[in-house]
Amino acid sequence: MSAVHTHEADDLRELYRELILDHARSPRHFGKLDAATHTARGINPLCGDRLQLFLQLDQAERIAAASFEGSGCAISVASASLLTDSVIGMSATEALELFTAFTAQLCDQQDVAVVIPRLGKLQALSGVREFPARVKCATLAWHALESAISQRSATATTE
Amino acid sequence: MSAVHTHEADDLRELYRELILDHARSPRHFGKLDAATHTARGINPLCGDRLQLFLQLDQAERIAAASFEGSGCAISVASASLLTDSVIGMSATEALELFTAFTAQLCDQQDVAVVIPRLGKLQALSGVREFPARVKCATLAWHALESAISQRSATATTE
Amino acid sequence: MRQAQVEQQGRGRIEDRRTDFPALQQMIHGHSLVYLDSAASSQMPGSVIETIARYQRNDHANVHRGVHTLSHRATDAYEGARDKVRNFVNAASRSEVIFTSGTTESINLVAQSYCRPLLRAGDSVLISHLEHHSNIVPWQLLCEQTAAELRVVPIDEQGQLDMPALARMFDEKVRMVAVAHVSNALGTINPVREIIALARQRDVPVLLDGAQGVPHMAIDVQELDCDFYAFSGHKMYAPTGVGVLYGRESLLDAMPPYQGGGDMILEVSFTGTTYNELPYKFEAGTPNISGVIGLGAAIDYLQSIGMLAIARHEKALLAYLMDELQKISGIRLIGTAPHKASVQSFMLDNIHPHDLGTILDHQGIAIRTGHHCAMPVMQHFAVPGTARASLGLYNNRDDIDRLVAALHQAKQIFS
Amino acid sequence: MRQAQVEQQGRGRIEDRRTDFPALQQMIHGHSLVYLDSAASSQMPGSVIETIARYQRNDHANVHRGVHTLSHRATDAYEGARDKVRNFVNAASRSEVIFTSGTTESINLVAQSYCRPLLRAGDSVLISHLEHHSNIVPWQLLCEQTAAELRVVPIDEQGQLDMPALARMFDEKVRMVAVAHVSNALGTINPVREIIALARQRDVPVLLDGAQGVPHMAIDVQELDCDFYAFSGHKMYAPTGVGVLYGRESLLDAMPPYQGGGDMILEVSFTGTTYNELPYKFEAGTPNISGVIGLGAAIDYLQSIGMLAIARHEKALLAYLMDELQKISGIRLIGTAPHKASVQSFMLDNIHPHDLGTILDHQGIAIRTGHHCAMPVMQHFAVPGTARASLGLYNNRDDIDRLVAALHQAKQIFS
Ligand SMILES: Cc1ncc(COP(=O)(O)O)c(C=O)c1O
Ligand SMILES: Cc1ncc(COP(=O)(O)O)c(C=O)c1O
Repeated sequence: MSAVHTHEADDLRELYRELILDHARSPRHFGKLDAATHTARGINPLCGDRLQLFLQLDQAERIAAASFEGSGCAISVASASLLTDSVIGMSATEALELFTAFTAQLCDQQDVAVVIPRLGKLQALSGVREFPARVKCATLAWHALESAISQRSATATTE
Repeated sequence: MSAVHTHEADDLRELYRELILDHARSPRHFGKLDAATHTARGINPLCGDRLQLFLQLDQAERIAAASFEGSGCAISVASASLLTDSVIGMSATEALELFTAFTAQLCDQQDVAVVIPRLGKLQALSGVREFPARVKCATLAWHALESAISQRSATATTE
Repeated sequence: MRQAQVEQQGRGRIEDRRTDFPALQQMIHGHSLVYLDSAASSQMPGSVIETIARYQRNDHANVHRGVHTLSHRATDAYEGARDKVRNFVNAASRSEVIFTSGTTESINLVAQSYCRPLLRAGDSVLISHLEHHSNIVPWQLLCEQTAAELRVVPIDEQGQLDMPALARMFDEKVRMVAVAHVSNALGTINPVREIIALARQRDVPVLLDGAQGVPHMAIDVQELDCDFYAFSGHKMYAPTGVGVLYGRESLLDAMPPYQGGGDMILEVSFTGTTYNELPYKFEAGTPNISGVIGLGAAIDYLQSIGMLAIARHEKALLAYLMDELQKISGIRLIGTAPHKASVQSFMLDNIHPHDLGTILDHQGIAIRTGHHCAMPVMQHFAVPGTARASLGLYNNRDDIDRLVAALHQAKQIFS
Repeated sequence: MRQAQVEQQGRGRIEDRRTDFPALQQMIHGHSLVYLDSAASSQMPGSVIETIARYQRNDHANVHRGVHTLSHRATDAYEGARDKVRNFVNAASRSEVIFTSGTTESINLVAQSYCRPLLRAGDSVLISHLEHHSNIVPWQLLCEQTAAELRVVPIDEQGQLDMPALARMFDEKVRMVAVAHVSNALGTINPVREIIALARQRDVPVLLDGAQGVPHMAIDVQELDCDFYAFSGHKMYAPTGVGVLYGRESLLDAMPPYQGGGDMILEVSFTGTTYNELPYKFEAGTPNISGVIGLGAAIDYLQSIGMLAIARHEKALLAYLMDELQKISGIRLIGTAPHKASVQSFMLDNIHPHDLGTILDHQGIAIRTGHHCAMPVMQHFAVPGTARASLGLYNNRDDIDRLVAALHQAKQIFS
């Protein structure tokens, strides 16, 4: 019984790692990006999380700048913050690859994760895997990223 | 087991007594009554039984003539036939009393049945009590009778 | 290959499957129950009943709405059932699988959300004479609301659609076609591929009322190429109160919502509300969660036997039923199309179907009597109603022998 | 006298009733489950689950349609449940009790069948700012369809209706009033008698969204004098997918049907269809039979305890909950009207409700987080969502102590 408790508490600490809490409290690249060339909204209709992601792609389709606005839980805000941190400097294609790798990791499709290079500090979000109800929070900004780049839809949802 | 069978078969014979089958095969007072002063339809929407009851009331509110038209199962046709046979010559009030006594008998409200004089050959329909799914058939014409006399509604249903 | 294996297993075991159904193990009026009313509602296997009870005992919560464990389990089970339905009818996407309360609601949804905004006075909707009331009345209501015309394709003496008449009636006024895949009163399997091909030429969508199709044959909505396919859980060994509307994504996408409420919105405010994406746009309010989960369990059950095995079993049994009935003097079969599913309506002498029903019930035999929610069919055959025996996967020859014996008894009583 | 006895029994036993609920006997993440999400969906007592399973094992068949024994048993059980509902809300007649798939469908039915034929451009419908989406979106859809105006009565900082504003907004353009009896997000019990009295003066019908009313207090629709009362089974210890629309007979009688299909007709022909009488006119298609029977069993269960006993129990518990929450530093209660049912929304520090939900779930505590299908309420309080603890008859002080302890833990994690 106490083993269970400890294990469970560990899960929670895995989810709310210091890095996550830090990004949730002080999100990086927060705010509107006036020079944005691509943007998309992300809405999780079931919990009310909503954010808008801004990207500035240069002529070489490289992400020169990225930012986001909105409100959400610690996981979705930290994930958006880490996202912007990670994709700045990447090509659009690389960012889409990262999207694939990241979402695959959270959905436990290990085979994909193996193919893709390390996720760096995005690994901090891997604790979400133990919380399937929260995977949508962690991927919300990422779906917006994918929408923004492919300009498929103005609003991504994670239902 | 065979006791059960016999008992069950008895029920069926109680339901389809010779008198019932006779009235079902050769319904009395079948056809339209041109001189009708009161009429009402009866529909059992769930089995498709439908009939129209015609009454001719004289100045003294006495039922001078009665007839019916329509199609239905043996029980509903026999019941309509017996109804017309029974109510001719009655006052409207007496006919409504008979309606109450008859429907009460089939719904097993014995206290009412006791108060009311004998039902005569209408007793032949008492076997229906063992067949709750068929009570509606036996009472269809009677509800039409009640509608016709009270002229509440042009169509009675037994759902 | 996998299909063949499943079939193989199915063949070996289908006769024994009746023991899976608790309701069939009981005595009625001292006789073991012979259930020949599956076209009205089939019985549920124990696995469906137990899946529902287990959900209710352990995992129940509202779906789509909570982060807590039970809510997550309920949502997973509910959405898992959607995947099963998608696979079962081979929809292209799970967005095309909308859970409703049944075929009736599915059809009303299409009439109101797809057709009502579209129809102009003078337009018309094409249905047929053999439809269930659920595929008639929604269109009558719609035509009243829009001053459109309801065109009814006639049927012949065997209970088949008059296809030349259908082709003639199919002019440029027709904006919607809605026909039964299989008639519940007659068993007729309609030539839906032909109808859909005609409609494609004119770019008119086709709704198939599949309530009696799904239980009896493998359905592939992409291969059928229909636009809407409506069916009910309770005809396919699942509970009542749950059904499905399959719809082509491009059509569903363009349709306004049917009902407003929770779950079908993205954002609500008094200045403007944004609807949710498919399939949620059409699932307003808390759905019938245990019903949907039960439907998923019924699909698992059906797939463990194989729809082809079921179809083969029922086809053989229908042939036996028709043969045996025809040996009875005074029988009149109603619905004698060459292509039929396992439903047989009939009249015996001039015994009213209702009386037949009572006499058979007294022998423990459950058939359906009446108009079968298809009054126009009754009018066509000039009968007040029929007796109808309908078969499910659990029926066998013994059931039919019992039916025939009881019909002979009825003849005696009424002789 | 009888009422008093029932109450007496109820008082003695209500604390022990949690053992009646199988779902509450389980461990979640190593902790015994504390279920504080009954406003989303309550758990079912074993008697409801077993009644449903027993029906499915022994008595299942389609209702209203057959002479055979199972069909008769199913119909009796189904119609018996209608009598129980009639009695439970004290409707004048069983014709006034319409089974629907839930509150959402009940409200959509009234919007489409009662209002849509009646509303003219410029007319208006009055709702309030604290409504559930199910009592907003159907009216938004209706207003779009008819070019009518939706008027929204504001709420104050405690989450109460602004009654003077309501009176001002209630002019001769208003053709319909639809308000929650009890708010699901805030717990506010609205002054519905006052609203109904106002509406009577103007001869405008009032619909009460009773989804959160019925589980928490004795409802008497005649005494309330409302015209429509909508509620759901799954908030009152019955399954999802079943609900009720109570309607005043004179109004229901005059309304056209909502959906077309089986059971709601008297006669169908292509020259003209006659609708069935009440309540069947509004029950198209095969209904959720086991859901309705489960609802009947839930009513039996509630009546065995007594609604007054339940209300008393929950009231005491709500007071304790509010007291204990307010002792936590950084807590903000949302919904502080003096008249409240047992629902409490709150925020803690600047922890997002969703994170709270996860942390609590990890302690086996199920609360609801998010917008509770009441986004305008969230906008009013300028929060993205709230955490909400809602109480059922099975909750006790221990549950609340567990909640409070877990909230302290959440504060630590986020400190
Ligand atoms: C106040 C209120 N109204 C309406 C509803 C909708 O009920 P349902 O989802 O059962 O249709 C709910 C619950 O979700 C509610 O709490
Ligand atoms: C062909 C057909 N269509 C529609 C329906 C209506 O289905 P439900 O009553 O489940 O809505 C039925 C069955 O009753 C049917 O057999």
